[in-house]
Amino acid sequence: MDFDLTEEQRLLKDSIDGLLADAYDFDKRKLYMKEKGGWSQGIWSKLAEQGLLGLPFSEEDGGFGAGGVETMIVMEAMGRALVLEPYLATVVLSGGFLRHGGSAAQKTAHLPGIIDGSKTFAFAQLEKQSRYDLFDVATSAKKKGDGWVIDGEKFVVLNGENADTLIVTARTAGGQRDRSGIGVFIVPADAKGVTRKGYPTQDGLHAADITFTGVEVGSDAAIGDPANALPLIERVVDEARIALCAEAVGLMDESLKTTVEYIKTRKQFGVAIGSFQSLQHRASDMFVALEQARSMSMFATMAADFDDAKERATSIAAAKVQIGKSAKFVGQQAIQLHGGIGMTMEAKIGHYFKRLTMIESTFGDTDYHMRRVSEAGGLI
Amino acid sequence: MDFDLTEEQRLLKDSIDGLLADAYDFDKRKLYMKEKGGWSQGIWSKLAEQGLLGLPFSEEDGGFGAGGVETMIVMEAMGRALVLEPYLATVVLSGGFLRHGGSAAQKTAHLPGIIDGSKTFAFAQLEKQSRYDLFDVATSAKKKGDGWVIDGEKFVVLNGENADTLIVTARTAGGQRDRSGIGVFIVPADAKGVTRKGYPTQDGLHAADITFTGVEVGSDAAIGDPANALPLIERVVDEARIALCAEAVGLMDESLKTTVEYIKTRKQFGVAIGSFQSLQHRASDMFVALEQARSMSMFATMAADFDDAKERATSIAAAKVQIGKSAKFVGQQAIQLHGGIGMTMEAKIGHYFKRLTMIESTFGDTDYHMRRVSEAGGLI
Amino acid sequence: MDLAFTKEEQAFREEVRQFFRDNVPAETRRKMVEGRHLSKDEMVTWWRILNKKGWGVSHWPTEYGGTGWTSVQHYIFNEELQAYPAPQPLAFGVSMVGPVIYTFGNEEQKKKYLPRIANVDDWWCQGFSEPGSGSDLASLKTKAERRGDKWIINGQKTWTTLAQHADMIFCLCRTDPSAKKQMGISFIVFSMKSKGVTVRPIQTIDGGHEVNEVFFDDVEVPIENLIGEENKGWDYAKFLLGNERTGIARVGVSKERIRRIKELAAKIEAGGRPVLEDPSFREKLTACEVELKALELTQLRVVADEGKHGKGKPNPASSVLKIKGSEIQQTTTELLMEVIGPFAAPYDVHGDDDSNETMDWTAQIAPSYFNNRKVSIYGGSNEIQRNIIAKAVLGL
Amino acid sequence: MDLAFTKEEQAFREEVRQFFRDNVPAETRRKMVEGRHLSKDEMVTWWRILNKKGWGVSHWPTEYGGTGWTSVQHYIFNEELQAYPAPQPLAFGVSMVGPVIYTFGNEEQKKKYLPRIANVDDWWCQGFSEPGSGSDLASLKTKAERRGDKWIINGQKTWTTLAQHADMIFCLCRTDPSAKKQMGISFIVFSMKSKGVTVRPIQTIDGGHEVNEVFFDDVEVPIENLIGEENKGWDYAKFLLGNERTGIARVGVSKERIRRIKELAAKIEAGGRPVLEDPSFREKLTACEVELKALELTQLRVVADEGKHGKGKPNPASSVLKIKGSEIQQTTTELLMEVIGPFAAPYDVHGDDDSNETMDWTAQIAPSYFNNRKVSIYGGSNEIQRNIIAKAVLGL
Repeated sequence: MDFDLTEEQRLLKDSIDGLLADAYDFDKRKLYMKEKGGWSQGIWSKLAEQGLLGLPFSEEDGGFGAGGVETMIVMEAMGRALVLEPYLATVVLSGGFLRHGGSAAQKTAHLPGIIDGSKTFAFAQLEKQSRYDLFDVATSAKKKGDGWVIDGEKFVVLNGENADTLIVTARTAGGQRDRSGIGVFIVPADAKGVTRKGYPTQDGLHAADITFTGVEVGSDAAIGDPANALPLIERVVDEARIALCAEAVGLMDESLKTTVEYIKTRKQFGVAIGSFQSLQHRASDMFVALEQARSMSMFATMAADFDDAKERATSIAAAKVQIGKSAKFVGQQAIQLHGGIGMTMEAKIGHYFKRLTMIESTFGDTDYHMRRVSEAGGLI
Repeated sequence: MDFDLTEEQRLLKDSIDGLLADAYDFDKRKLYMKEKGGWSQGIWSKLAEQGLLGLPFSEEDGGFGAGGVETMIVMEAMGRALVLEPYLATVVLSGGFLRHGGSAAQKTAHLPGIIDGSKTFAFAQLEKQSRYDLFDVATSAKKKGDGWVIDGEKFVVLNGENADTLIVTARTAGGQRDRSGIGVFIVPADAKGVTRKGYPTQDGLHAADITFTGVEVGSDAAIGDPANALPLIERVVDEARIALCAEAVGLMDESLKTTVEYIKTRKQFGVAIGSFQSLQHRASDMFVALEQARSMSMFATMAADFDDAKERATSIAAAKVQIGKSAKFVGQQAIQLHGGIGMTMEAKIGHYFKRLTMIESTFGDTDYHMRRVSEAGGLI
Repeated sequence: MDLAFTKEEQAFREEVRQFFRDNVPAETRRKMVEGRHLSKDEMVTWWRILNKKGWGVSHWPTEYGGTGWTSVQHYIFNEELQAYPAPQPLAFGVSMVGPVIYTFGNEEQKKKYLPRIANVDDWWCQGFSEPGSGSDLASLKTKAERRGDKWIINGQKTWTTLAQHADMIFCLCRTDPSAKKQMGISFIVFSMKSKGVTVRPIQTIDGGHEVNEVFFDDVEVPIENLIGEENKGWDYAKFLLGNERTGIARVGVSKERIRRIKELAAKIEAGGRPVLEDPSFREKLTACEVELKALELTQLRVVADEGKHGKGKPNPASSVLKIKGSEIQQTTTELLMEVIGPFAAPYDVHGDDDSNETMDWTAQIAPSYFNNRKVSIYGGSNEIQRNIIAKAVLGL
Repeated sequence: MDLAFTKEEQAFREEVRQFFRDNVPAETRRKMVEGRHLSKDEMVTWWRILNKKGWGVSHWPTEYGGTGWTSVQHYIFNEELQAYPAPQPLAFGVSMVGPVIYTFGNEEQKKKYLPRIANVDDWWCQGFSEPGSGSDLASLKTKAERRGDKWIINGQKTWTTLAQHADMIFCLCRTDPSAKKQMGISFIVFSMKSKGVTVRPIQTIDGGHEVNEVFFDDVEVPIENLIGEENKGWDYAKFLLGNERTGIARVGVSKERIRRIKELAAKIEAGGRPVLEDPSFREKLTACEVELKALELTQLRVVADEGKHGKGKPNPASSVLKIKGSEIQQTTTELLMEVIGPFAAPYDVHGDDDSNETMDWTAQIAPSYFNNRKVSIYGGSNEIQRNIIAKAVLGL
């Protein structure tokens, strides 16, 4: 057991921190939001240049073969800088499907575009009725000749507006809430029958509702077993949850720093409000919540490698619970301690709060994961 | 709507407050605990003299025909003074059964002894498996000739060790968790087949586990309908819950006062610890919890007269929820703000904490009543 | 002690409720239910209906158009109004500057302003907070200098609610710079159309525009626009802030929102059953309902007690109203967030169009959650409220 | 960064666990499981078994009998010990006075005391707190006056844990009354059998007797019983208190208690099903397990980091251990209270008899809940911990 970063990890951290320190202050971020799709192609290219988009892919696939700790480092840094670019959607989620389930041909076709930053992806999973259950899939993929015809609606697809390629879950057999009979398909975003309605999300990212009407794809579109891809979906989504935990830690870390700075300088009644014990104790409680979240982010990263699938899933669910609780407390108190200024769009802190809020309800909220941990018999 | 006390209620309050101020300081209470059964016959007689034991009974039964507000006033005062005497068991519970369900003959036989203080009663209801469900009754009452034979075990019967007479719930028909087939019986504590094992409870009161082995009682022992007494039991226990709410308000009120006094005088680092803002805010939160509890104690008192039985039950359950939550917070924080001294038997505050703790699990804890309110569809 | 509403009080509740049913424009109600912003016109239209009925300035003395209701009647009226829901009378006019004018203003001012306030002929806004003043209001810097028969006003106000609609402002200005903090402040009213007044919107984190910065650059104001005595403005401000005591709990608002939560949670499914049947969601909702019921009773206690403690010595329980009231409001918005789950994310997809489908107004849920963070900050933050309880109630 | 235990660490855990299985007396374990008090004999017997194995003073330098384990090994050992459960080595001797003596004592003192501490030939207690000193320890008043070759000690200590068993005490005494607060305090050890030492039990609200008042009335102590330098006692006290950093989280204790909760909640029924299947109980339990898992990781981070920050600059996360550790301990006792419900009420019905039925030890549940209120008070109250975080970590 060793919590220190290796030399390489330290270099990676310096690299991403340095890049964001230069290129991603709050004012620049406002400009990036106004670019097409709500994020900056320039930043995306820089991430590619520094190899960050190829991080988790194997060397033979053109990547760096990095592991969970490296993703944690990157996501935490991105949280700290409130990064808009679609790293989660493209590298973690869609890249994850290709890494864990993709055929050699699929990898060859798609990974280079991800790694060199020329293509972005989106993962179309959420349906109107599915909420947090990954196995609840009404969108259908019906066999037609060698290929498939996809019909259905997907909602709140992160980066869905902008993506070149979509990774879509669809049912090939069984009833809407059956665990088997689910497939994962690669669909070009410009395929016939794909309609996208894009919009900004509450946290300033962009998403889309996407309709698939008789969308035809070839036999090579299915990633993994089209009759039984749920284990693959669960694995990849678990990795996304781990990445979100790390992002949230970055967000909370920066929220606390910003808040402490603010109450040190903001004066009321002739003194800095940070001299009031009740605010000091609140900030201390935020620190406690942050450190507990940081621990669980590390735990989740560690858990990705657990052999026992149930233990792995339960551990990651537990991390999402802790992150959800800590994020809510830290986010809300950061606003409270800022007072009125925290309520304005002009102040940075509100944007952290909003992103933290959205993370809580992405891929399962606190209650949902609490129930999963309970039903698995707990952690002890 | 009028929250002011009437002239008579004001006099009642002065009377009970005066009696307890004279006779019930913390040191005297220690002496009363050492008397037979753990409470003072002298105090009990004084309560009788001032008419407090006859308060809720009708004038024709020798009482004063007072209502819920009067019981609230008395119970709150008793909470404030941490009274040990069996008012709840004798007047509220057993007296309640006689008032609401007793025949003229039963009233004539038993009420005078309650009102003049010569007899005390106990309500034997809890069973090993029943927990908080009043309808879960395994103790049986089987018909024998005109009368009944009672067999079973009852636990944690308040004042059970000392009572002259027991009011016992027993099943006359149906399965253990059926809502019908439950009767209520008057059983002399010295009846053949009654075995009592008395003990002190965590809060310094006394209770008993009582075994009934072939206990024979006459046909006149049943209060109300022996085949369907659950509505009566629910009504009386609801009145006991209301009384417990008022007692808890008295306990919390005194706990907060004692704590505020303490932190005003206790010095650390050269100043009164009550000058630290974090302790001030904690005390403020205790005040908020107390006032919310006080409101719900009044609401429960009001609810006893609601026409709609379901609304009545739900309202009283809601009050018990609020009281349970407030009691836990106020009790725990009172100890915390006292620091080490609060952990000792010598300080008054710990005894308030313990009584508050026991009230929470009497006739249904917070979770139990929360579920009842939920299942009834809530309050709004 | 009689803890039930009297027959008369119940009849009054029915009367009020019926009036709302008959008179609140359906569109106004729908927007309120869905948490949308109302247009200025929609608000003013409704307030004039209310004023025509004689209920526009219900708590004013009868000589100025008030109703002479008991405090319990006021309570019932407000609760029903919030719960229907319909917009409450514009506080800046009706609850704030109105009472200051009829209490401290001269006859001319009363005649000039009060009827226009009642009928919302003028939309008023409040010029108290300044950048840097926050909870320490008395540190304000905006100054009014006397020049001939004019005040010349310079400075900046902030958090000025709905100033974008306002015709008039009541303003705390420093008129004696040499006096100590609370001294030397005057209460001056003037037109927002005056030359030198600039309103700059503040966009809040929910994306809404409720508050503004207001700049005064050599604004000329007639000398007679001073209310009461010069340099006594701080007393009037305290009087004004003290009037707002029980409304702050917003029990009716929370009740209405809980009804909305239940409606929505019965429709939306999670794990194959309605969210409303999820035990842990249900428990949180119930816990909130219990706290709200307790708060309602606490509020009734304060209402019933009003006047008995005398001015400046309110019922100790009144300090509870702001803290619990804001916490409960925030909890209800959190519960709505939980109900809607991943569909909280889309920002303003459908704008203010008129479609009636469920998903159409759910885009308001997250903004409402964000927006409601303010309720534990403004009007004396909850930290300040705890200071007040500690000092004024507990004597710490 | 490698977040898994190494093979060696896992093997070590197995070795430790097996040793406990083979060597902890069954009766001792049972009493621990049931939350009962152990007799002095039971504790000492176990500690001598531990010492014979060479694990009695595991964290001491090897020259004085320590094991030379890594910090992760220490962590594993402590966790397994708490979770088995078996009594931890007597902190007053092994973790407190021992390190002070081998760090600041002279050779003679080391030879005289250390082996006896390791084997618990002497039971030590701590003479720090005084009535009135509380969190402000440096305000202590007990004084030691030099008279010839003796110290004459007068004063009073309080909250002295298990002083009723103690053979020796280490005591902070004021030796220079003219010096400022923290100055002029010395660290003196002496026999509790000395003339003039009186121990008065303090009964705590759970009915137990763990702590005492200790009075010193002209107690004569040999001059050589001063440890280190005269008037430097405050430094040694700070050193001593700083040693106790990670143990305070008591992760193993909480784990063991959660296992007990699950066992009991699977047996006891509420509403016709085991309490363990009640969704709202279950959720509270799960929430507690998640916090505990996070705390365990936080503790591991601190452990892995030990020494890297250098003395006096601990890992910032270490301040979390006391706050969360005590909160979780308290939560577990609350959950036990909920499981047992109305059967928490009987006080000590069966005393310490040996019956094995469920209801027999449930009388310990409420006392344990009451007793555990202390964990957020002692060892620097959680309020003090928050001050520390605010100042030392956040720079406020």
